[in-house]
Amino acid sequence: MSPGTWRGNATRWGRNHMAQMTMIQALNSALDTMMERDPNVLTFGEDVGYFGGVFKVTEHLQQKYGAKRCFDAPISENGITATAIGMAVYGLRPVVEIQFADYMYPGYDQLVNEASRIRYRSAGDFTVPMTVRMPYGGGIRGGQTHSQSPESLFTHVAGLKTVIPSTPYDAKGLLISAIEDDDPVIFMEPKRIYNGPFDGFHDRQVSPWSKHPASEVPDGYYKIPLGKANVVKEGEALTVIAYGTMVHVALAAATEAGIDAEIIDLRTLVPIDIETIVNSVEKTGRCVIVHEATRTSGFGGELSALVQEHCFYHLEAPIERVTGYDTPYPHSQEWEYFPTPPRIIKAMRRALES
Amino acid sequence: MSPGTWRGNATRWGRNHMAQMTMIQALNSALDTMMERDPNVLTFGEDVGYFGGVFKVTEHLQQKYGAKRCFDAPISENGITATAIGMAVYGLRPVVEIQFADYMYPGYDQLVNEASRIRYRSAGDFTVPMTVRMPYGGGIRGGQTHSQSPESLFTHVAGLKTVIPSTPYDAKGLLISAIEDDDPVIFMEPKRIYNGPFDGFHDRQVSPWSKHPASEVPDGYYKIPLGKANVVKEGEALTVIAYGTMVHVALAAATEAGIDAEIIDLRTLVPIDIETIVNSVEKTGRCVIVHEATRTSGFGGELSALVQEHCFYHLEAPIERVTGYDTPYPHSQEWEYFPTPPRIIKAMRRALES
Amino acid sequence: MDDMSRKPNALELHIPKPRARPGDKPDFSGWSFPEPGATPKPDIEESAVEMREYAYGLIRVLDMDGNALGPWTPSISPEELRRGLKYMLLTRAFDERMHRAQRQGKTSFYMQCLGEEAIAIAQTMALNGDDMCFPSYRQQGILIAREYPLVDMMHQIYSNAQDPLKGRQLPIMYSSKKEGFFTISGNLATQVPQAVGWAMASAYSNDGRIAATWLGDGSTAEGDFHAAMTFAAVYKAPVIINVVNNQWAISSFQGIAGGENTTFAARAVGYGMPPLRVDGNDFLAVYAVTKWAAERARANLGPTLIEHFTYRGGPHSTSDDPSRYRPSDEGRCWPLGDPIERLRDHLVSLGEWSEEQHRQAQEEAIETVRATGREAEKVGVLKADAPQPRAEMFEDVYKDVPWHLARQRDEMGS
Amino acid sequence: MDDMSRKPNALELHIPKPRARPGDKPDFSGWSFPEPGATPKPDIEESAVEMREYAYGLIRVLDMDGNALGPWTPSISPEELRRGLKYMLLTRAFDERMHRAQRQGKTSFYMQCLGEEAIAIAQTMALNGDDMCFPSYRQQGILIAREYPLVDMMHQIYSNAQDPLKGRQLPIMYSSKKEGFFTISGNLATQVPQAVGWAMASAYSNDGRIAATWLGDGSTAEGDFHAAMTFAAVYKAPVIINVVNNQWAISSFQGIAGGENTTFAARAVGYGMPPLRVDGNDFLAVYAVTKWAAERARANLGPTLIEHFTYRGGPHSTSDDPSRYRPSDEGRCWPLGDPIERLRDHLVSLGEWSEEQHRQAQEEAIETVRATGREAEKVGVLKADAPQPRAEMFEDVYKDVPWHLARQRDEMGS
Ligand SMILES: Cc1ncc(C[n+]2csc(CCOP(=O)(O)OP(=O)(O)O)c2C)c(N)n1
Ligand SMILES: Cc1ncc(C[n+]2csc(CCOP(=O)(O)OP(=O)(O)O)c2C)c(N)n1
Ligand SMILES: [Mg+2]
Ligand SMILES: [Mg+2]
Repeated sequence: MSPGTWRGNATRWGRNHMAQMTMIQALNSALDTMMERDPNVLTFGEDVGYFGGVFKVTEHLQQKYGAKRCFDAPISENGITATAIGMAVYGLRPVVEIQFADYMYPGYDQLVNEASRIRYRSAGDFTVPMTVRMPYGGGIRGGQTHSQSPESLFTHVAGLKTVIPSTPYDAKGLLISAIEDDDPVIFMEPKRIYNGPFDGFHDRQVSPWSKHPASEVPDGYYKIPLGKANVVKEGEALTVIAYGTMVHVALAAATEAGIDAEIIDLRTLVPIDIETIVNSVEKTGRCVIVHEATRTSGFGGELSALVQEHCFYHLEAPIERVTGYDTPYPHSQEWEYFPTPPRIIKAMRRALES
Repeated sequence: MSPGTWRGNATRWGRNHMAQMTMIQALNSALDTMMERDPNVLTFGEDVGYFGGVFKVTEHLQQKYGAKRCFDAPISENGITATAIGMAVYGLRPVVEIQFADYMYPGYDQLVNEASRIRYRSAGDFTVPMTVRMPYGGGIRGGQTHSQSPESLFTHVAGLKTVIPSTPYDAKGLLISAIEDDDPVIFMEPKRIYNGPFDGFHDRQVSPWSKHPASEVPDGYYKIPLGKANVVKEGEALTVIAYGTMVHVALAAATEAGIDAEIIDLRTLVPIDIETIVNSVEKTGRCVIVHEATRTSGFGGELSALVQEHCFYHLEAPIERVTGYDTPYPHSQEWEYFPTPPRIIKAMRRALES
Repeated sequence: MDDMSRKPNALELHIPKPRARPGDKPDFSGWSFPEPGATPKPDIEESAVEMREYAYGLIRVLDMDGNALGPWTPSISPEELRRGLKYMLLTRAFDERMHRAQRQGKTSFYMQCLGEEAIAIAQTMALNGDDMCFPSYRQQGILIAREYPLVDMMHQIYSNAQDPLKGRQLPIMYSSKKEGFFTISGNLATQVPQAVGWAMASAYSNDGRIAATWLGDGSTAEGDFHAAMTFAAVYKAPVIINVVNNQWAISSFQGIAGGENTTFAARAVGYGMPPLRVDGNDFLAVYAVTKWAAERARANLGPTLIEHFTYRGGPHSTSDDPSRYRPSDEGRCWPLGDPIERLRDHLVSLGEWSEEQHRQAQEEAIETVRATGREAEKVGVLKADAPQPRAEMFEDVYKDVPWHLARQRDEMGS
Repeated sequence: MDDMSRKPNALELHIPKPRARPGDKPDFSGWSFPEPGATPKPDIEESAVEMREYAYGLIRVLDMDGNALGPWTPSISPEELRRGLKYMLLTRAFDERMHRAQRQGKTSFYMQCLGEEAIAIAQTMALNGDDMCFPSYRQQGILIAREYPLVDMMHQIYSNAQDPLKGRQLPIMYSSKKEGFFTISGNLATQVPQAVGWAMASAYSNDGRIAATWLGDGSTAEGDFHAAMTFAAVYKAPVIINVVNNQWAISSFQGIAGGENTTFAARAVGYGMPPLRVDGNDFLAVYAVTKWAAERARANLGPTLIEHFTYRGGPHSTSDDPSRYRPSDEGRCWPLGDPIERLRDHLVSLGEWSEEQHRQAQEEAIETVRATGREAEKVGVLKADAPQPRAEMFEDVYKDVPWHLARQRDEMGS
């Protein structure tokens, strides 16, 4: 694929020097860029300050911008979310880090009942331009409390936007868009690909981001619009819908099996880019949906429903879902649980052969 | 429909005297029956004790069984859920009331990360036989914080069961099954039909439960098994899948429009009775899914995905979803928001005419 | 003891019980009330740890004859006091009428603040006009004291065509950025850590405005309260956290919220935050402690928790019937009286007010509310058919209407 | 002050900072340590409110020369003390080896309790064998003191074929109902209100068993802690809530959890619960306060909060490098020493132990761990291919495997 494909839809301002970045560096650069541009942007969370975050996404920001703009929070995801809401209501643009998506739930009420509805219930009087960052997903031997993919718990909530990048380039451009968005954005970071585009073969050498075209990231400000998917690979045989880590796993599966799949990276789950999906499925007539979250009521259910609602008469085979199983994320059986290329290939073959 | 249809699948013990009950009385009777039979059953929650609950589901239980078995809790849904987990781990069978489903979220972490996984993570050593009751749904002018239908936030969580009754008879039999179940059960009560089977026409006279066959409820112990749906109306033209209040609204819609719909009341959302669904859709070839929750990532998405996965080759029209809109539940526009019979009729017609 | 089958050394579960239930005589003998004027007034720079004993006292200024006593007596002009009294009368008249309006089927729901009027009103007057309030649902007094149009409150309650919240919210869940009144949530206590965040933002921005927030005794059990206390203490946020202890949640008495073991002001001690415990029916005392806490916050000395000890005079809401769980005359027996009568007596004792003026003011308040009510009802009361354009339902979910909402809007038709 | 552009009377946001960062000299001058033996010992019937000043003290029994002083000196036999010492040595040897095993790639993760060994071990010995423990992840000492098989702990850490938890949990997230050790959660503080519920159930059942639970200083900020404190206080649950204040969360010092303003023991004061604050590196003091709290709970007098003041000697976990955020020698400078050495010195001063015996016991501990390690590694260490049958993944989600899981199991193949 060409770097162009990996970078569709970016709006760029001015001329930017490019640097090679991992996803972590790209996220850090997004925060740095925005803190530089806008004094109302600040960031906090557990271990985010002096230490720079357990994944180092906020590294050096405290040193550069001072402790008031980048600081540690008490271990209270509820407090982090709620105070961020208060700050956003004041007029700031807080970006908070939840250390792992698995730890979002204590603050879930503040997202579902508060952040998402403050604009609505006040008829537009108060707004919540905040961004909640959280690493999600498995494949890092994190066991059931460091591996979850709870995206569908956010996509069900009217008033929230949910964004998931799959490359350093997208990560920076999308995070900047999220921070500038005037609504609360859940920004989920696929931690398995923080440092390299994992293809789902745990037993093969992992390549670093530096070998991937989308690790070329402008130093300065640019945005990738929310609500626009990216066709990372064009194809005719079938459509694969994925996001985050699974974009790379799906690509690897298609390559491995030599299937001419069109692979869509959603980038934004809500609001979803239905046009890109429909165009693709109308063309291919077959659709495989891939995510790591548990299957039942996962986002794949919604995707499947949308596809069949919009493309019923074009579908030539049942829509397939390849997902995490409906169990907690096991520690030792990580690779049995993880939706690996072989599982995706099986589903693609079923879709092709039906 | 016949009383028989409304009572499929019940397991009955001994001979029971029958009484006419509202859903509230039936739920109260279930608790009474179980507290009588099993000293390990106790119940608590906000206003549940002396007052008997804001909807009166626990009325008289404190007087009958003493304050230690039926008591008020501090206003902490987190504490209520967590202490119930601890009690269940000890060996009791706590039944807790969350005053409105809208208020479950502060305790959501204890459900998602704890109750649902304790059996798994301890390899069966510790278990959590608890029941979490909560009234849900709109149509009572409750505004956005007394009207929510968050069922899909529970169905996504492996390890939880989710149950929703639609009649007094079912409510009692299902609640008894939930209490006796050795896993955590989320028991959602459609509050709009606590006192009568609302048909979705807000401008017509509401009939009381006493006029409905399924208000004949045995005094004593009986169970309706979890995981079994109920075909409340057989039909050939299309299949409607619903649960809770929407079962009655769907029935009214079919009657109103004179459509020969087969109407399935799921009763249990997880584990779902796929067999009943597949049998019906294979027969009718058309499917309309109805729920009150917001659409995106609602349980309808999962249902739609399941139906198309299992019945792809039998489907003659796109599966339709009739749901709450993707907005918070408005106060004044309650009847615009609520999925009323006209909306369901439109969807049935679309399904029939495709 | 009472169960002879218990094993020796067996444990027993304790369930708190109130002193009186329906049929019993009200009994407030469990409480002790220090004398008015008896509590010293610390410097605003006093350390929180040194102030911990304030959690167990009760700051009072007015005695039951209307005299203002002791170091907490605020300097506030009779003019201002009369204003406060009028706001309280207006609030009470408003509550009466709107409660009745609900009974008449003109709306779905209402909540009075009967007996608690002094709290919101004295506090609002002690704050600056641009300080930000994060109320619970029983501080309508803030809007009244900030002179938000009464008629707009009614429009909101009726969800009518002029409801500033477009019919989206349950009655009384007001919102007004202009008046520094944060949109009320139906979820208890969520506003408290939000207020702390707002205050942190104000401090971050080197602003001069502080935040104040209110929650009930029952609501202190929510995790949000703990988050708020923790963050406020850690970052020394310029915020006043008010616990309105009206002794009842819905049907459960304050013992179920932890009031059997200590005061709610004592919660502050646990976080190293200064606690002030005040007679919530004493306008002067409430005003004075609020001034103290506001000054402290504005001096970068951090947050204060104030427990307002009062009694919920009415039902929890129009959905409630308190005679089913507490003696009906309990409120009338509350030893600390009625905040309106107490401020009236004080003004009278100052020679700044008379029974006659009071009666007149009362009638004026009622008349104002009546006239406003007619105006609002002319616009409309709650009806099955909403007066709002249907398409409006899809606005303000996001800043812009995304395609899926636009599509749902189109599906719905108009 | 430091920002000349600030407006007059402007607010400022306060961000707590620790006294020392890498490169700085460790500085514990902020703390005061009362003399060993100086704190009086209240009757277990003492009211919580009367006990509030204990929140600001520090109960100490052992002085730094190994003498036991004052009223809190427990009656515990030298035999028992030697047992405690051996458990501590075993725990430390175990930690060392398993930390190393992770470094060698034999497993994914490990967490030591270096410097905190006295807490779990003395407490377990002070509790009855059938009291129920709801630990956080740093109380491996409980299992060791209850003589759970070391090799099973290792099997769990290696997720090998004999892992009692079937490879499902992250290393060190043990579970053993038999030993009264509740399944550890990766979510901080969730176990605390669960312990309260368990204790309520025990009281409900007129049982004699009490519950004990542990959480870190950092974790007290979670709402679960507040829920636990509220419910424990309201229902007088027979539970001991232990805050292990090792002064650090991961990279954030206790000031970020609220430790700048007051002690963690003080949290109890807010709920009307007795606070005990103890030198967590003093085996005898920890033992004594636990006995006191256990007796109190068993006498239906309700919960106690114990703050164990200690210092986290090692990294947070194998994923952490503390030299990046605190002086590397800070732990060695902790004025209250090492719990193992202090108990050793005490036994030596009693004439019940010698340097030689200590060395020998240390070697025995290391040898036991080594031998057990070999045994466990023979069964297997963590590998990409799990030794567990694939189908097992679908068990224990529910009591019975529902159809959809059975189907997923079939799809997966074996
Ligand atoms: C999270 C949440 N749980 C429960 C409720 C239901 N509820 C509404 S008001 C109330 C009682 C609140 O009592 P208190 O905090 O003392 O306030 P008061 O009504 O006395 O002013 C309850 C339980 C709610 N609104 N939100
Ligand atoms: C709910 C939740 N939030 C965040 C984390 C990540 N986390 C794991 S341990 C830890 C620090 C805990 O510090 P403390 O409570 O002081 O315990 P200690 O490690 O010092 O024993 C954090 C933030 C988590 N496990 N769970
Ligand atoms: Mg109250
Ligand atoms: Mg710690």
